[in-house]
Amino acid sequence: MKRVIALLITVLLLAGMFTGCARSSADQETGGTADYTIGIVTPTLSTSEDEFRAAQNMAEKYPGVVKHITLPENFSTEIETGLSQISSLADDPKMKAIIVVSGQAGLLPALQKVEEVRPDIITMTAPIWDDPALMSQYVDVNLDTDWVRRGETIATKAHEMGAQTIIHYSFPTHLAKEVISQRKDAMQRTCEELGMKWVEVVTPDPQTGDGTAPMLQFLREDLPRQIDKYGADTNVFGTNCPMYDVIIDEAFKQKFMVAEQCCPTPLQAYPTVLGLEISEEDAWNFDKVNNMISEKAAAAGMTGRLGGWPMPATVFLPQYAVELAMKMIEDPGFDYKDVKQLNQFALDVFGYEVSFDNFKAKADGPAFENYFVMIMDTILY
Amino acid sequence: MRNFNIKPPQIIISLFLITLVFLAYALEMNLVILFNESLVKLVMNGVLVLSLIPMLNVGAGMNFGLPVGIIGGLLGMCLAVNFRMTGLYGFFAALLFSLVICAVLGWIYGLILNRVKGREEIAGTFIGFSFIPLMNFFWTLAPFQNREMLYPIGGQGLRPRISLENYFNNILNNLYVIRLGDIEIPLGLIGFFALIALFLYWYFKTKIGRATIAVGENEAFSKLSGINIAQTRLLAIMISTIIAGWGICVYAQSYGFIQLYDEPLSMAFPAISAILIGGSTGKKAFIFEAVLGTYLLQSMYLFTVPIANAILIPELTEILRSFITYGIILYALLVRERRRNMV
Amino acid sequence: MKTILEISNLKKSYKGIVALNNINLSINAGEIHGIVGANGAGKTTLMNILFGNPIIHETGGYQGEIIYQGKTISFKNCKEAIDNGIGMVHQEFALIPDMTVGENIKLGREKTFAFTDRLFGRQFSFIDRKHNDESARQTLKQLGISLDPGIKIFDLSINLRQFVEIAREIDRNNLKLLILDEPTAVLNKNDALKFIEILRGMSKRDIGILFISHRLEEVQNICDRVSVLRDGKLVAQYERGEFSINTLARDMIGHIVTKAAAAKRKIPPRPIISFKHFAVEMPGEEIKDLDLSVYEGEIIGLTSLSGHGKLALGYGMMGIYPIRGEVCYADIKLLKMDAKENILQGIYVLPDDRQDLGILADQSVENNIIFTGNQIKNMFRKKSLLPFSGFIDHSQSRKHVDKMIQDFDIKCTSLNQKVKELSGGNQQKVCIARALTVDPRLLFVAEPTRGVDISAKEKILHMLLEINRSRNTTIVIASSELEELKRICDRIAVMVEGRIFKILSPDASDEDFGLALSGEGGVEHEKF
Amino acid sequence: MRINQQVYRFLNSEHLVPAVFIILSFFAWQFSGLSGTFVLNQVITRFIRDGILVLSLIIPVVAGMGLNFAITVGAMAVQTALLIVIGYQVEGIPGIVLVIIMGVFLSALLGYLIGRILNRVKGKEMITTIIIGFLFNSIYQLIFLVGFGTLIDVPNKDIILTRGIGVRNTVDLGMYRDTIDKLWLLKVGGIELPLFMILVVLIFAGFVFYILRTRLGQEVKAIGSNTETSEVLGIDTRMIRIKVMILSTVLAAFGQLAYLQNIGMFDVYTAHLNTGIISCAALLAGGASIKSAKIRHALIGIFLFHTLFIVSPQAGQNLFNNAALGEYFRSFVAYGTIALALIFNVKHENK
Repeated sequence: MKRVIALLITVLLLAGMFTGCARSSADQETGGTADYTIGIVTPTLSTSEDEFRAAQNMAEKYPGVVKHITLPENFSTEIETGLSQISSLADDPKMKAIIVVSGQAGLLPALQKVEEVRPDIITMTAPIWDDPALMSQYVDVNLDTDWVRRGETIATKAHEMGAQTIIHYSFPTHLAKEVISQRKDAMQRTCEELGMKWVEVVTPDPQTGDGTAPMLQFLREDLPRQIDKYGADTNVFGTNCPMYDVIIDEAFKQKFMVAEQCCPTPLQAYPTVLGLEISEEDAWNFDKVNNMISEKAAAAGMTGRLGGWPMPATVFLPQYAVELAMKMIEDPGFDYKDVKQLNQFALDVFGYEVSFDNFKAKADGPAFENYFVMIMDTILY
Repeated sequence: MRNFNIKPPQIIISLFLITLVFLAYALEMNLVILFNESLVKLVMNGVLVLSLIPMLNVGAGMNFGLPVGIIGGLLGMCLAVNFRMTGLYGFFAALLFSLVICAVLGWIYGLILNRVKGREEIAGTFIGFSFIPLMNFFWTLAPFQNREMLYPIGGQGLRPRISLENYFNNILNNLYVIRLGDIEIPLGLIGFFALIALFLYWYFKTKIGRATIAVGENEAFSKLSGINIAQTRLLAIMISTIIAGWGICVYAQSYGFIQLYDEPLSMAFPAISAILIGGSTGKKAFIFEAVLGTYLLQSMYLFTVPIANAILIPELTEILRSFITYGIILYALLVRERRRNMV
Repeated sequence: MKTILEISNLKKSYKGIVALNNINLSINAGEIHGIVGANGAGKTTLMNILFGNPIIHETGGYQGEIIYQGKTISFKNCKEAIDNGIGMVHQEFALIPDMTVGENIKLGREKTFAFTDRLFGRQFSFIDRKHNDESARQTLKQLGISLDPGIKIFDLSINLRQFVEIAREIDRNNLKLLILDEPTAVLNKNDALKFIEILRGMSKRDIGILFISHRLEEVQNICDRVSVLRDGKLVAQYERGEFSINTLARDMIGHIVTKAAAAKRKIPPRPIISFKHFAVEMPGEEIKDLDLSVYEGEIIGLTSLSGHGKLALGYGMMGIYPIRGEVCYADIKLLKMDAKENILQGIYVLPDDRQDLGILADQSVENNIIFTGNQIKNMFRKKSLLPFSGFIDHSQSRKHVDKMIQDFDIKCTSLNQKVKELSGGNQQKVCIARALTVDPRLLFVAEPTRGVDISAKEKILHMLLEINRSRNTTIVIASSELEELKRICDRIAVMVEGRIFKILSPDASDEDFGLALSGEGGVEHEKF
Repeated sequence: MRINQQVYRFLNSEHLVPAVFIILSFFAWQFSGLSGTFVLNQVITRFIRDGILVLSLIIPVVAGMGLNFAITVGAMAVQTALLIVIGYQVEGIPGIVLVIIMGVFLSALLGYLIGRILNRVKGKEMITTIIIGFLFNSIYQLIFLVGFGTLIDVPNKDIILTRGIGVRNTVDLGMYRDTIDKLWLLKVGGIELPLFMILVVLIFAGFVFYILRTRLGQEVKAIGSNTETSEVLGIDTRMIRIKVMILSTVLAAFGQLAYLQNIGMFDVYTAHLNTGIISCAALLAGGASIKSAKIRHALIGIFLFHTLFIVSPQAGQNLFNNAALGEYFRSFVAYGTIALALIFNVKHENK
């Protein structure tokens, strides 16, 4: 029996070796129009639809060039698989750029590995949440929304909308992340400068405990309590995307404000909460979705109390990253370290006003020259 | 008749809770609102805790395979939402669908557990773990038509969270609410809970119910007395599964969302620790213990977070909570086995 | 000859029940000392004390003194006993089935590579397998067996396992005292002879041997001295040649003044149930080939030494253990043993293991008494609007239970008291009351008076007689209490090795019973 | 009847699971479109990364205690040691030595504790180890998320969050990365063989092999086969079970150290969470059962299980044209393997 097993392994291995090789050579002939590929890694559909669909969209736009794969569903506990998923992209000899998109930490080792094995591949994050200093050191291009500055802008915007209080919801493992913790500090500072009340609440931790359910359940109970205490002119901010299903839902009931979500997007929470039925052809029509939200907001008397970005940052960044990677590969003269060029590129390709900036780990620290953070113009519903 | 002797976990949790109430009072929190919420939380989680009772009493141990029943309930609700059934009608349709689905799932689950007698707990854990990804396949591929349930962009596969706003959100919570001053008593919700508790009470009074308890207490005796052990166990496991399915329906209507994909996984541990806090030994459980335990545990959850936010290091609360949950389950395992060894 | 073991004034009781009383015993080096006694005579307790079984220590130790090789000893666990050179061959083999013969023989004394021994200490030194196997092979050879030490135990026959177990003890260099618990029980005649030869050889090496057996013939053949235990007391001690099989048998059973509780009667031989080549695979208590007809209306006793199958009959009837053979009940062949079906047919079984199988300890007296009747025969059901609800009609059931409590004098505070709070005797009465509730035609009872005090004992025996006389219920009592059987039975069947050895009248002499229990005195079934 | 028996025997044979894994992996690999070299390289990496963790499961199985899901506790022990050493900025070789010493000490202590607990829950060891893992996880969090920076002062501010309390999510192990992994690196075609690390894993395998063939090992086997009989034979079963847990936990600590240094990045709060389940599944995939495990099961299991793990996401994507499905398939394989092993083993045990 043992011998049979051994034989089986050998035969299968040999067979695989040959067929495997044959397959890759066949691929070469039928490749795409371009003679390179770009790999993009996103979370799974059920974890985060935006990034997944954005990447899928790019894969459809550039068939044969963009290759889209996903991270494990149960990400935090199965990092190992995530790592091998990323490095599997470097297995393709034509691979020229790898883009990793995930609101998670711990993927950096894979990119390091890629840099080590295939230094010719451009590595890009859009974004991952590892330590910024390390990311800047090991990854070619890092893109992200401007966490720290958003601490200021959100507070300012909430103030403009008329908020008296800002409530900040987060939980231990999130607060343990540098940028989130800095954003909170910035928000608190701005808030106090503008004379608003600052309330900080810690929710049950979805990453270490029993998943998101207890956290959301807590929000359900806590939001009415807080609004009861501080009044409806309160802006609520949560650091974790799933929170917004409850936050937006409660916002419609309690009439408080949400100036911006943690990942500002019309596609997060709104469709679920408002029961939007988005037809297939409208799937990428953000203006239409925004209008639908505005209508519902008006119907609920919430006009001007909800805000966001016109296009989801989580859709924009992955797509921008893909375009940027293609530009960098096709046009070696393009200076990706120049912020102005990046802004211009965004305007050229997407038609949105975007302002990129170099990220600084500390307010007075040095800027990282390959770590760019962006902010979009906001809209109000 | 039955003496509920007080055990260490109950004392610890009760003392903890009393301290919390005092703290809440000292911090000028609105105790009435907290009380109102504690009632809702009791029922919201209580049905799931009740669902553990038949399995415990038939000797199949703590149901770490709770996700099996929960998935049945989720499926039932998804069907109801898919056919756009709303209001009470929608909710009861969901209950009906889950009843059928859970009966089938429970039957299969019971057959498996009968095979692994004596190891139900560990087997249940992994049956739950492996059933989840299997169902994830289903959620992603199932041909549901209601676009409110589907991914907003892609149009195929169910969303991780489906809002019940337009269907039967809070349908029980808002049914026959009686207001006594500031105190709100949701009669409909509590009534539903009471009905299920009553059903269990009735079940254990019937002939088959008495046989169930006998099998759990002394399987060999029951066998000598001509009881069909396998069938009795199967029935108890099916009832457990069905009530678990209904439990998630009650939970979801109160919560406002149907939560799919990996969410059911995290429901088993809090439910189990609730019944243990109530004083169950993990070998046998009374309805009273389930209700008491759920109330203690959920009120503790309710109180800790706002209080700790006010006075303690915020992180501490969440960690302490998981510490208590697992600590109590471990305690129950130790005590139960020691008792068995002593007999 | 040197004395290696000196026991003086040894006393041991479990929860007030005396198991050993004032035992004085000495064993010399090179002596084969036989110990005989019926069940419950205290043999096992004596062995447990000598071998340091933790159960002795856990139940409060013992009184008296044991001097072993000149030192007073009191072992807390088996390891201490083994380290001190005491060996034991267990009746139900202490062998690890998943390990090889060699590993089993050498377990705990493996030869290891010397340098790892020095390097990592005893526990962590590497085993020299080849050397061990070779040494085990040699030891087996001493026993006259050539067996590959690489074979796993569960591939061996029972006979060979016994020899492996003995080889393990012989293999020990420090062995001074060997305790043998029914070592020849599983051996066939030839192997038993071979085995006895080995023992003789060992005794020549100055090893003291404590030989516990019920094969009186063997005891007579090989023992230098024999001690007879009865009811925890040492009743007789003989030197070789001083005794016969008959004297031993008489001493084992003792002289009992039998009160003839039941008048002698003639039961017409009309079988209510008959067994043909009936076998029950109950581990440790196997029935191998039972041929027996039970007559309608009689009380028949079933007795044997423990392990010979008397307890298995009831369990077999309820389908707890697999059975083979043919059973004819009330002229109908029972094809498969289904507890529910059998109860409906009028067969009921009260098990010997009351705590584990006989009661629902956490439930009330009432629930215990009515449980089976209610579950199987639908008795005491409330005739309510909902026919399927199956509630209990408590007015009906209470009446019944109250009557039972009165009739049988069950001492409880109320019918709601939990059964676990009752004494053993009253628990047994509850069990019998439950059986009565079902009103069986044929009742199997096992060890009805075990662990029960004297007054309850009398009551229970009366209950059984009463049931038999007034309801004409046929009763099969499996018991090791010969005296009690003699008082109430019409016939007593003695089982040996899973077969009916002899059916005796309750009037038969103690000697006859002693011989029959030991499997001596001819194989012919004596009819009377 | 005879055919039935043969089928039954086949279903219960230790070759069934590996055979299924081989076939599944092979087809998944074909659909994944990954090159053999890549898969092999990845599997070799997994082998040196997870090997010791899987090996740490063998001794408890042999002792009849089932799968030890509490190896996460060993992992946490070494992570604690690592954080302390980094926190107090002990660098270079002394740092590594200190990590090992502290890790071994801590894990031995915790192993002793687990052993004591498991002695009280004979027959329910597996579910208990799962709960123990969760419980220790919350204690671990308590120490590093709350304790560090408040009760415990840490000189190395780089690993502490800017607010001064709690350790960061990720700690870089750059100084340990690519040191021993690259030792004796042999390249055969595109395949990289880090001979030194392979040797290290094999040494640990040898260690387990050695332990099982010492006097202690014989006693472990004996109590695994039959506890009561072993007691009668003079074996102190409770002590042996405690020793088994100590050994397993210490081995797990070494395993986690190998894992972390290979990844080179240390996710403080999540790195240990899945070690138990993945390792157990790998062991079972190699043909072990919860009653019997051999070193070859561990070594074969890592290869088979991780091959499927590596190729199945891509295969799922290519096959169903849906990236999520491969992912679900993968996690189903992990948990399903254990569930099936539990279900089928019980029949086997009651033979």
